[in-house]
Amino acid sequence: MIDKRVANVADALAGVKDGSVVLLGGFGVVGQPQELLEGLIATGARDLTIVSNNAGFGSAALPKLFATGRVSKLLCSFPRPTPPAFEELYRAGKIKLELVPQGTIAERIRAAACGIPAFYTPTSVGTRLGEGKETREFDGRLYVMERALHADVALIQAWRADRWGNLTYRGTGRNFNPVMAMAASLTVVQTRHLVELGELEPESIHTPGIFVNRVVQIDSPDPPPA
Amino acid sequence: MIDKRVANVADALAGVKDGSVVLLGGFGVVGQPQELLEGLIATGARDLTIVSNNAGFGSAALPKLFATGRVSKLLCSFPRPTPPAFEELYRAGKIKLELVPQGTIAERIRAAACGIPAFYTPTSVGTRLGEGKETREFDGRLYVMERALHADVALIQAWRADRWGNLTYRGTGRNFNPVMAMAASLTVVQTRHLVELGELEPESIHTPGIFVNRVVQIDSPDPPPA
Amino acid sequence: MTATQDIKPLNRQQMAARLAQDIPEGWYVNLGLGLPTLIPDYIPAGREVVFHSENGVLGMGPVPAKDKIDTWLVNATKQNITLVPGASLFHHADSFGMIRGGHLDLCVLGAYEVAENGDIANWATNENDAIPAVGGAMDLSAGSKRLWVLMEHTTKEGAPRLVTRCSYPLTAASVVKRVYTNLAVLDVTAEGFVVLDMAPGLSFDALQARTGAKLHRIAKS
Amino acid sequence: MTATQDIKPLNRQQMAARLAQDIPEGWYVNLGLGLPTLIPDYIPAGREVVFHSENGVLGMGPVPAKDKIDTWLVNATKQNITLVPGASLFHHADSFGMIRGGHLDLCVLGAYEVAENGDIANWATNENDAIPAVGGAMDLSAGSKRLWVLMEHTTKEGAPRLVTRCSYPLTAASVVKRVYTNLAVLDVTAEGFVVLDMAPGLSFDALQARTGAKLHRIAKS
Repeated sequence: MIDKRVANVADALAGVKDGSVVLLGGFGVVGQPQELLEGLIATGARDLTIVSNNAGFGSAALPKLFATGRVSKLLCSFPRPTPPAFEELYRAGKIKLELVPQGTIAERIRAAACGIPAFYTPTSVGTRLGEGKETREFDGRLYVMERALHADVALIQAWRADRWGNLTYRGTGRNFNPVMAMAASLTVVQTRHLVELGELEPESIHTPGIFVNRVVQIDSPDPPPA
Repeated sequence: MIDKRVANVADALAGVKDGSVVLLGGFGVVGQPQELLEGLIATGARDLTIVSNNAGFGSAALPKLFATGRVSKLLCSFPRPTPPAFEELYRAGKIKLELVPQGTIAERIRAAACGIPAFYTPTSVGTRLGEGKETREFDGRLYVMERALHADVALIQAWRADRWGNLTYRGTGRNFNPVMAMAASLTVVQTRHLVELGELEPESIHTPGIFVNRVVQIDSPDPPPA
Repeated sequence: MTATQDIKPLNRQQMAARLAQDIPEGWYVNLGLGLPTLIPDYIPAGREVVFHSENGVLGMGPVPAKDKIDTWLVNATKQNITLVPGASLFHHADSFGMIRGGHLDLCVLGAYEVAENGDIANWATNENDAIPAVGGAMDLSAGSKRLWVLMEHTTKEGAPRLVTRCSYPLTAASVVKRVYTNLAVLDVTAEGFVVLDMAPGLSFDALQARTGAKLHRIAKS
Repeated sequence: MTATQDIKPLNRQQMAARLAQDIPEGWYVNLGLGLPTLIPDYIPAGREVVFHSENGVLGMGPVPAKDKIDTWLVNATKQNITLVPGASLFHHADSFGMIRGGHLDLCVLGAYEVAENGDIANWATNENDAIPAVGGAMDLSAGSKRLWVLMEHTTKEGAPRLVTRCSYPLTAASVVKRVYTNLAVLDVTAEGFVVLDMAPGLSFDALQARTGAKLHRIAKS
């Protein structure tokens, strides 16, 4: 029997190694797996690269992870408001920041998931963030080449999941989660609800289980009002 | 009020021009919009390029379109079984065939929809279909560059639709339809069911209405057993 | 500038309302942070315009009542939103595919500066100690079918924001189609800024004096 | 070949069964046209293997009873199928993203020829008058985590299908990991074909005689 359910967060994150590239779902705190983040801290893994749209807006766990000093790099589109823990390390040169346009983050991750090693995009052409990138003209317009962004681990928050790892998301909690879930060697999901196999409509599954390795059910609170 | 519903197939296809590149949804006959195809024939538009996974397997309308002599090119992954109407024209050099791997068709269309002018793929490297294509090595593996495939018209079969053009598909009738719906200047949909705005679950809409221009309701029959 | 006392610059609400009146029914529109978020309040009742949020929403509705908040629904500024009937939800790669693929009829952004060639600078200043942030601004600028900018005509200190060349880092080059300010509405054309409309009491010369690039009068037809 | 009368080549069902026993629980598997479609019948009851169809299905089940057909559900050969509990449906770009991105644990294809360097030829012959068709074969060959081939060891005329270099047009280069034939199971390694298993009554030399490339014995451990 295929059963991707694990008993707790520690089991969900077993084996995460130093130096891992970690995709972190969520847009601000909505869809960001808080308990998995706490669990990542508990693993003690160091020298992490975190890929996350924000630097911890509305989240307690991500700033806490920065404060451990175990993140060596953040790949991010919008690190504001900036948690003091991140800002201090950044000023001290102890954490690197790779600023990437939001849509380019999403597409680079999707490319990795889909076996596309590189693609061209108009985003960032002629700007500071496009500097040093290979450019090429197609049909009279300039584009930059972007590379696929592969990862070791993806931390995902779902609304419903079954034992095969099929997932649905709630509201805008979807955001980066389905894209990131496809692109990591180890995809770990915290879900609010576990349902029986066959309960999710085949036509309405947002993430097919093929992409998912581990599922842990957690009664996490809803995001706070904002 | 936004209302993309049109009264009949003729209105749905009004303005289709000679020389159009037409994306045709469906995999075999499942999800292939038969009545829109008949309507395309009725427009009399000539010199068409048809992009379709198959050459008319299980379909009466597509072979009929070929028989009019108004298709100058078929871009296709699997033109078998081959309708006699196509084969005759092909043997006579009256229709061009661009054979493209199935996944490359899908990705080229998706690229066009998503503002990606070109991407790299491992598919077809070292084969006849990769001959003459630009190749490039990434991380020790060879890839070919593929270009976005833009279109003038997309012919789509949906299961349910609302007046904004939000769509869902039934079963494997989805196939190329959502991808093609995103990539054409004029996206025309035939739907089995029209529903009230708000009836489709926001979380379960397969094609957001932004991609759709016209919707016509047709009591088309289910695909035949196969 | 003797006539200054007679000029009636638009306030923030009036600026949003002025732009809103130019959005036709049926457009799909993304609104940037700040001023542009006021626009939906001024879309005439019954005119259907579909608002996009880059975190995966088409069909954003008004701010929810306090007791009706679904905290799983937020917009690009992470504020709680509602969905209108006909709304759809999708993931980030699909959402930015929509943006990059030119499917949005309009994107309205704020800016520090707009240049007469259509360059926009709205994501970074030249203060190098700030932690940089870009969000979706570059994707929206490079990808939308039309980019309109909604901003004050000058800085608080009176320096022009409409310029010949941007002094701040670019968000995208040659993309702005129109600018709505508290003083005027201007098209960005091959010749540069063309004045379409001016605030009450403002003369062309007075507008030119507040602008860092040459203004053109609209061709009479 | 004096021993020919004692050789018991596997029939089609036995070939499918032999391969099926090597698919462990939990694998995501795509099966090509022809012989590979027999495999699901030989997966032991209770062993969960998830079958993928490139037209957008994970979790294909057995052929439906005549009175239970949903004609909106077809597989890659356009035959009606069923869905098992846990199945999911998706569009073609997502489906081939799965394939190209290496998410399928296994793809089993038929072939005309497999070369000792892992090249596969299964989509076109050298007869130039045939209308060419490729379908998803090149995507599956280039993209799957593992590609196994299931085919007769020789042509009907007795010509070898396991060769030093393919004579037919390639589907993909250096991708085949293992070959299951009616005579043997062979790994494709850096040294070439390594024999893992042979049909009853077949000697290594007799197998070599039916093979167009040098065979290697499996290293004893």
